[in-house]
Amino acid sequence: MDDLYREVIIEHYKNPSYRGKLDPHDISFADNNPLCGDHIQIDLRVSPDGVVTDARFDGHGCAISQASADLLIESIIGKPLEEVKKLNKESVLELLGIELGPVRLKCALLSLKVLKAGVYGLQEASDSLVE
Amino acid sequence: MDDLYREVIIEHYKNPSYRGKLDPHDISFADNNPLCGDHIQIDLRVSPDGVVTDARFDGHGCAISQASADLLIESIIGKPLEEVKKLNKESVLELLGIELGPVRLKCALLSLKVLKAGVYGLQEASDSLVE
Amino acid sequence: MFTSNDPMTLNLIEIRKDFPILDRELRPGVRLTYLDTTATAQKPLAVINAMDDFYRRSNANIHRGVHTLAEEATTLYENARERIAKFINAESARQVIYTRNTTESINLVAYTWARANLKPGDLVILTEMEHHSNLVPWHMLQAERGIELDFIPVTQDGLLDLVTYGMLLERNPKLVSFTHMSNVLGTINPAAEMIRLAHEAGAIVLVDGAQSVPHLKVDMQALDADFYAFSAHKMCGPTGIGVLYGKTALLESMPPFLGGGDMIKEVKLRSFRANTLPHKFEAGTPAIAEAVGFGVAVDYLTNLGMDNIAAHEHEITEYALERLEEIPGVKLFGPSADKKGGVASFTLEGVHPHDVAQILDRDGIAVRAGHHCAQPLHEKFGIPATSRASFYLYNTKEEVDLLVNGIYTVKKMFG
Amino acid sequence: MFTSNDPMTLNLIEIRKDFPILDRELRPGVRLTYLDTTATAQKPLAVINAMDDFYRRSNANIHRGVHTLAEEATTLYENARERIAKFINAESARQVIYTRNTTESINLVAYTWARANLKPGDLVILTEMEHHSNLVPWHMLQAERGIELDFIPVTQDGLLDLVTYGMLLERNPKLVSFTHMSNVLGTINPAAEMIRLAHEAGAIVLVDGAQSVPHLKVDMQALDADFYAFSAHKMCGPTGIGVLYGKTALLESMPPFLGGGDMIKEVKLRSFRANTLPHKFEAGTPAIAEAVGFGVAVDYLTNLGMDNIAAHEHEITEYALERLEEIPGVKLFGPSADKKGGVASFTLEGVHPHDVAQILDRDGIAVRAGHHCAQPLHEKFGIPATSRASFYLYNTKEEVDLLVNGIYTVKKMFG
Ligand SMILES: Cc1ncc(COP(=O)(O)O)c(C=O)c1O
Ligand SMILES: Cc1ncc(COP(=O)(O)O)c(C=O)c1O
Repeated sequence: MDDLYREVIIEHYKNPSYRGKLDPHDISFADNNPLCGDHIQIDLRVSPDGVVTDARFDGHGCAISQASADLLIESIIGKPLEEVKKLNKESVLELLGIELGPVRLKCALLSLKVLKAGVYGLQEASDSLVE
Repeated sequence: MDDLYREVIIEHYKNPSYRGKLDPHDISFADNNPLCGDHIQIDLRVSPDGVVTDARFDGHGCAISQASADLLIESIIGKPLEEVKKLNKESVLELLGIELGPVRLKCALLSLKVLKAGVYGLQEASDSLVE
Repeated sequence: MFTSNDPMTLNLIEIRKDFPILDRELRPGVRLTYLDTTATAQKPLAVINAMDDFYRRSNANIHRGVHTLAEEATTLYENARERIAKFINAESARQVIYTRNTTESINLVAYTWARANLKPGDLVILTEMEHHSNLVPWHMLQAERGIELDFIPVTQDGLLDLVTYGMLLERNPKLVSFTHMSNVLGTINPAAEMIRLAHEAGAIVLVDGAQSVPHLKVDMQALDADFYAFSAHKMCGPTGIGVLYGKTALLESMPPFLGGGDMIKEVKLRSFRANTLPHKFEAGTPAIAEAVGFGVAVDYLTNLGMDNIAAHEHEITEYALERLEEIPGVKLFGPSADKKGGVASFTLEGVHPHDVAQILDRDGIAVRAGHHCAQPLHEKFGIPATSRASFYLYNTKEEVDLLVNGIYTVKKMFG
Repeated sequence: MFTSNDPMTLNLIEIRKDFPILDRELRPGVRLTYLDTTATAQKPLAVINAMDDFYRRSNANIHRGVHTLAEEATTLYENARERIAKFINAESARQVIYTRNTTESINLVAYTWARANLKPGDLVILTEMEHHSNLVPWHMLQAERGIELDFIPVTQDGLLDLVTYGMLLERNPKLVSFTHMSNVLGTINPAAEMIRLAHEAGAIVLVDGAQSVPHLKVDMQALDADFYAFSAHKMCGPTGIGVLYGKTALLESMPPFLGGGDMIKEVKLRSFRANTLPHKFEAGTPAIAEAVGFGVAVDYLTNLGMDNIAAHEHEITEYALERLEEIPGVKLFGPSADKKGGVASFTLEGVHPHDVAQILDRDGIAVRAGHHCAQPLHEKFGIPATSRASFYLYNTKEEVDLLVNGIYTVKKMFG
């Protein structure tokens, strides 16, 4: 519990490195967490051979959701889409370095859900994340 | 509890004195207890000055409902209708000489409910008996 | 009360210790003999304590809270759902919708799926042995919507007339809704076969599992029912909670039932978007402590083993039918023990069932008397009421003997 | 925790002993500070024990049984109803219908009275401060039936705009439905006056009493509401049970809601006759143990005295608002303490409410964060979420101090 607000999370929340929009972009998707109104939009640029060349997130919400978005974006730049598709709950929790109860998990996973929705299409994304 | 099936109740159930119908009659009314299917019909003859001159009950059901009907009929013959109207839950329980829980109370009071419905009209009767 | 060389697989001595109420003296010297499980089952300590503990330690509202108690309560509530889903072998916990009881589960289908899918003249097939809970919702829909109802008859020995069922299926029914096990006759209906036939005829199938889930191993994937309804209180769980199981695609296609908190994804002043399963059908603060208790009840049954429970009940029932049949004036209803669960409904010549039950109660023997919420079935058999003794995992042959002796006492009093 | 020369009329030291959960250590050295009663209240031992005892001694199904346990259970269930009726000063216990919660109570009115009485174009007046439970049922009816909805606006200081209400009433509404007390702003609406005006305009009135019945003395005969809805779990009672109060003539005129056992007088194969009140609206096995617990909760509140409870909450709330207001960056929502119940919803500049709640939780302080099932109200104020601390009969000023200190910790972390 006590490391739920590790320095790194507050730091990424207060001073995100990847907040913003990409124009032009190849993929863009947005969604929100109806429980708390958190909102995340993710823009991706993807090279012809399927590698994420640049990415940004935008939105508002709690420290967990915004920090995990920043960390997630950081982790996918330079990665092939095929690898991005393999990201899961555990990947995000590893990035955050914390454990989360069921309610906050939704905050942490919102950016992944948006990312996957962009990459895959909405239905599969939410199927793959249903707890 | 143990006197719930006092001799007198079983006796009135097995050998009722007032089972039957009256033809002609001045008042007749029937109802049933939906919980157990008990059914009671009561016929009354009433003199011009409002005295019950004769009465009978008919129907089927448990010992409590049938015995209380027989006892009730016995008690009202010769009484003015005004007195019959005053009969209540306690009058019947006194006739039976026992205490009853809420479910069996309905059995015991079925004949009174029918009697009052005949004398008063249905609505008032059920109002006056609602526990 | 139970001898140790008893052949049954369940250890009744130990099991009975789990149920505090079975030790109760109703009156000085009069111990409870509970033969009314078909109305509601008794609760083991594990279930009682789980709810007690919930209120003492973890009570909070669920889903929307981030504090420790809210997280704990949410986890407990949802874990129970998972265990219930596993217990009935549903594919996913999302198919398990918490309701108040079997009755609400059936009404939920009637209000949502049926009102969205049934037109005037559409045929719904029921049976003559249904509980009022699986009759009245359809009466209401008939009055409102002009659907047509028809009924699979019950034979004199208490079985469904499957030949007539076959003929009814030719009339292109939209829904077949029947009880897996009769609460009066004890009849276990051939649900899997009936469902297969209904599906071949293009109908959706709702099964009333109020009496089957507590007593038999039921497997949603093997049965292939579209909807399945049951109540916690009849299977060692608390009052106030039941389940509607449904096939995912069907549940997803249905409009919501009650509107309010938790069943929404988003609410604007003038519109809303419904939540995903199962929350879409769970409006407002649910029966949280009850879900926790329900989960523990399912664990309790799982530990004993549903096959062991069914075998035990079969043995008791066989014995009970044998002994009751010997009593002059007793008439039993329903099929033989091999076709039924632990229910013995009977009449005693010359004595009203209420009197039978009341006099048995003097010896602490709890049986039910009445129409058992199956008036049309009683009408069919030409009787207003029956007495019903029913048996569960905690009942013993000695209790059957007490029942039989009690009936002899009744006969003597009315003799 | 509480000093003996404290001026409050409630004896908090004794009261807190009644609630076992308040003693809980969430983590070593971290005691619970429960400030989330608006979501659900904690339960006193008397309530927990009453249900425990019910399952250990008296558990049986009700109404239809003649054996001792069935009689006992029926008496307990119906006696609780009488005490609840008395608690809200209903004329008769027949007007108290057991439901699952406030949400089901409101839906019951929407499904029965409203569907029987509202035509396309008929106006229903709600308010901008409604809980989703008093919005979504009407959204559903709007979609199905084409009724019209309009809303009494909420002013910036969190009160209902009664001038606009007066104008809305001129449009001949059929129903006015509003919350007696807001679960976000704490606003206590002038219900009696609003009901009187609605009646003068010829409308029926439904009041959402989820937050008022736990905290204020409510009197059905004085208020004159046509329908009134509340939940046990918010007033020291168990989950899984609530109440719909209604005027007798209205309830009698309404079609039944759910069909099944107990709500019938008679069932034939193809038709039924509905039972009398209140059973007509209680289909299937109800929440029996929960009704027993609810009755004891009402006794508990009655013994403390609703006026004393309200006075205590007022004092705490006044203090809390004062202390919170001092914190730089805290913005409070809702009216001043004299116009509201024990609710303090706020935002903290630069920190999301979820983070506030989560960091407070590290010190054992349970507050809620989110839209509190009132999304439109939050939208009105231009915020997605608030943090909400709420107070009940067991909360102390020391707990308010802990909250305030906790918020300073949050500020430091995010500073
Ligand atoms: C004002 C108000 N109305 C309705 C409700 C819904 O109550 P329940 O969830 O018990 O149905 C609540 C509780 O959250 C509330 O605060
Ligand atoms: C076959 C059957 N269906 C439905 C029900 C109704 O169950 P509940 O009262 O829990 O809704 C019962 C229980 O009495 C039953 O035996």
